[in-house]
Amino acid sequence: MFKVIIDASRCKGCGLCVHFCPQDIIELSDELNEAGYHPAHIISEEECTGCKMCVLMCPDVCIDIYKEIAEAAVND
Amino acid sequence: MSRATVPDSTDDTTAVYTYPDSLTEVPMRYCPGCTHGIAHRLVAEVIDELGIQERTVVIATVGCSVYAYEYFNTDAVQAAHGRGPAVATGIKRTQPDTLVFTYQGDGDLASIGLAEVMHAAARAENFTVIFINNAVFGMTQGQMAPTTLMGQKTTTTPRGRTLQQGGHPLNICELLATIPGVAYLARETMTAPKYVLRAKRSIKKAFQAQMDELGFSLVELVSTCPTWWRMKPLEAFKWLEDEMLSQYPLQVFVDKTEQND
Amino acid sequence: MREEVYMAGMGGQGVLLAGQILAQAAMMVGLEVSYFPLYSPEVRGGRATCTVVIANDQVGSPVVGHPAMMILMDKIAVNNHLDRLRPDGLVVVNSSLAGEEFDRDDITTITIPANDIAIDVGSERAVNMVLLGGYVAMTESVSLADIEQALREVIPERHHSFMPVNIAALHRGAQAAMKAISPTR
Amino acid sequence: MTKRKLIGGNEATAEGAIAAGCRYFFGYPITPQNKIPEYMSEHLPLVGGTYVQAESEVAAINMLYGAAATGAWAMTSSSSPGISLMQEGLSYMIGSELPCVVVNMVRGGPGLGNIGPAQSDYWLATRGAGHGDGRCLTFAPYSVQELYDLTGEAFTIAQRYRNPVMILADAILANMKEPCRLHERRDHPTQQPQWAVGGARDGRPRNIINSLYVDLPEEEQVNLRIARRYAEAAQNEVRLAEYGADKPQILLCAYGIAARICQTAAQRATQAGVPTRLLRPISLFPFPAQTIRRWADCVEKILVVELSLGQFIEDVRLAVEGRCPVELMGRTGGMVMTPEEVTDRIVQMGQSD
Repeated sequence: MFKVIIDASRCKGCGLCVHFCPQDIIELSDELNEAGYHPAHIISEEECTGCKMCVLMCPDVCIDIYKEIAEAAVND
Repeated sequence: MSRATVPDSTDDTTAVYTYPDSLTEVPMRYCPGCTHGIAHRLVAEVIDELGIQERTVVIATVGCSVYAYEYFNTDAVQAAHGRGPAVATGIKRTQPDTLVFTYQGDGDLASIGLAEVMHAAARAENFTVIFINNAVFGMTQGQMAPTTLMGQKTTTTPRGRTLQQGGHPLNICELLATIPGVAYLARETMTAPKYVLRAKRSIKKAFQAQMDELGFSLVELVSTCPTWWRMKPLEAFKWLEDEMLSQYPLQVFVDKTEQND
Repeated sequence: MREEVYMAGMGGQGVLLAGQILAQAAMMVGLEVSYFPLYSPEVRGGRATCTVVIANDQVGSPVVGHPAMMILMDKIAVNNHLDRLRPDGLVVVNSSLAGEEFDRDDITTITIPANDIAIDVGSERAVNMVLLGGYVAMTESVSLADIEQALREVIPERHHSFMPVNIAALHRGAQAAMKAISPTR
Repeated sequence: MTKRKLIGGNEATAEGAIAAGCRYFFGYPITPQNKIPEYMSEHLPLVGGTYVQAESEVAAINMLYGAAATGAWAMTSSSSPGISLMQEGLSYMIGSELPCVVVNMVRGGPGLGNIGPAQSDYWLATRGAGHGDGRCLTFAPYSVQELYDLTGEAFTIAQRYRNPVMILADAILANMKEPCRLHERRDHPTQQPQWAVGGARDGRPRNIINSLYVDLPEEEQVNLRIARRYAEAAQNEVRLAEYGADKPQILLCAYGIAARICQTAAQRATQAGVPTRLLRPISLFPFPAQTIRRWADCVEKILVVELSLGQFIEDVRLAVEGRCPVELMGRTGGMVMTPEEVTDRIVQMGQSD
């Protein structure tokens, strides 16, 4: 299981992560953040493969990804 | 939670990706979808991975990236328009073991600062240049740059760049490739994950060339300016790939790190 | 005491070197001195002039409007500069190149056939030393011995084989000057 | 006492810098100061220093900016047209509060001008330093010995006030040779200033050298801080020399090479029956206004002698505040007045009343 943290306060809603996510599990929120952008958020975290495409393409460095250790132990 | 203080791991998680130490927590002021942010992140990751944060100095220049000294979490000097390579020379000549990079746009490097970058390369100055080429002056609101494409509309080429009025676009890497003092020279872009990974490899090699004291290194990053191209970020990516890459083909021009291995 | 001497000639005649040697000698005997060269923009073959001011204490102006002394190496130097010599001033002229006839009768003129003497002592390049020797014979600030000392300092070690010729030229110049002045005064 | 050496003004300037601890020189050739970079290129490597021939004066001053940012003792030298090109970098260094030493061997201008002696960069030196609300601390030597001494001292002054210091001389001083006492070379303090860059090593907070203050009140505070340093310099660094009659009728004001000419003229005018005193500012910014003002109450007239057509005289007039007439004797374009001409002018002034 992967945990994806998108810092909504820094996100400018450019949509690059949405476009490049191969799982199609990121979308822009209807809500506005403090800066007036529609920030990205993850809609189906359990489908995340940890491929980091979103991270690679994010110009505002808003995305962190963690792997849950219990899961990691099972996989190894 | 501030970005830089997000832990790499907790009791029950391990980090797959976290915010680089070599970036400060200051949110970058670039426009949505601008590739400056990706470039900053790549450079910061490289600094982290090479373990050189404590001996690096960034030279911020003039252009949209004028605040680079706020974003990179290293010592910093803000330089006059185009003069980054001269300032870097001054630092490197007094402190050869300090790692120095300039971060320059196409106005700064290819227009007003062409002499400084060419002569730094000719002297084989041992520092690294990150050159952002987005074919337009961003900070001053979208005027023609030396790298503007033929026919490209800007706020000072409202009918498109013509030979008569604006001359030819300038290919910096091709010019620098003729100079023996260059140790690493590559042109990359950031419009897709595969390109981003390539770009990072080149940036790392450029810094590696500097650490090995091989001479001058420069990575040109063909970049977007969604705002002054008047496009959405993804449209800008497509225009870059369709229009810019034929004028500015992606290539590793010089790589003396290979010989070094 | 304030001694002002202006030297002029063609580049390559050793005008500037003569000035420096005089300045060096003055410094070595404990006097204050200022040497100020002026050359025309052409690197070689242009006109060369210099001013040397020697004083007991502060030199003051290195710029001199009407010097009391001059060393003029050729006809052009005479034509260009002799009118600036102070009335009752003294000029040492190279008569080999400038002749013996001059417009002014309110000055003391020491004519020395410097080229002829230089060739005679073994080097045409020693013209400047002949004239400097003539000048030193006419002034009290430094002696010929002081100039010889200064020569050793100013001339690079590798050229010290030329020293005997230069010293001979100095002394011959001084003798010529004494001879030139004695009949008229 | 050390032995005296007959040495040229350019060489003395370069040697004075090296002796004081300067180890980095960045420059671009221009007459009449070429002997300085030549001397540096020969001698700096012998003391572990570095000489870089830049591609332009613009690059040279910015290399100096980089070197100064690391706390290094660095200098450049140039002559008038080159100093014009350096204005940008000087402004950045003032704004970034960096010390450096810049030597200007002034030549005839405007434009390409000529290589004759001039003092027509007085405004450029004392008011200039490019755009913005800053200035160079400026010192004007008048002999080879003073070129040597002041250039050396300029490094200490620059560090003390974290501001560029300009040594203002001219083509005569650059080329003339005089006896000069040289002292032992020493190294500048090896400890880096706290503000210097070079990598935030051993966990110290990172340093930023910067002159960009988008926040207007912050920029004002920076400028006020810089201005306070200038006020402090006005307390501590004013230098002048006086020569001649104790009860003068005429006060001569001149600096640099013009003061040398006036030294002889003052003597001769006094001998000719017009008691004359020469006041020579050595620091041009800060300016010795108080001393000039005191004398203005005691003399009939002041004669300002400068190799320009009325630049230096403005500072004299500001100091005098109308207390007595101030007259100008100026030459320009590489031409020089002779001591005889100055003497005549003084005698004429002394007799006209």
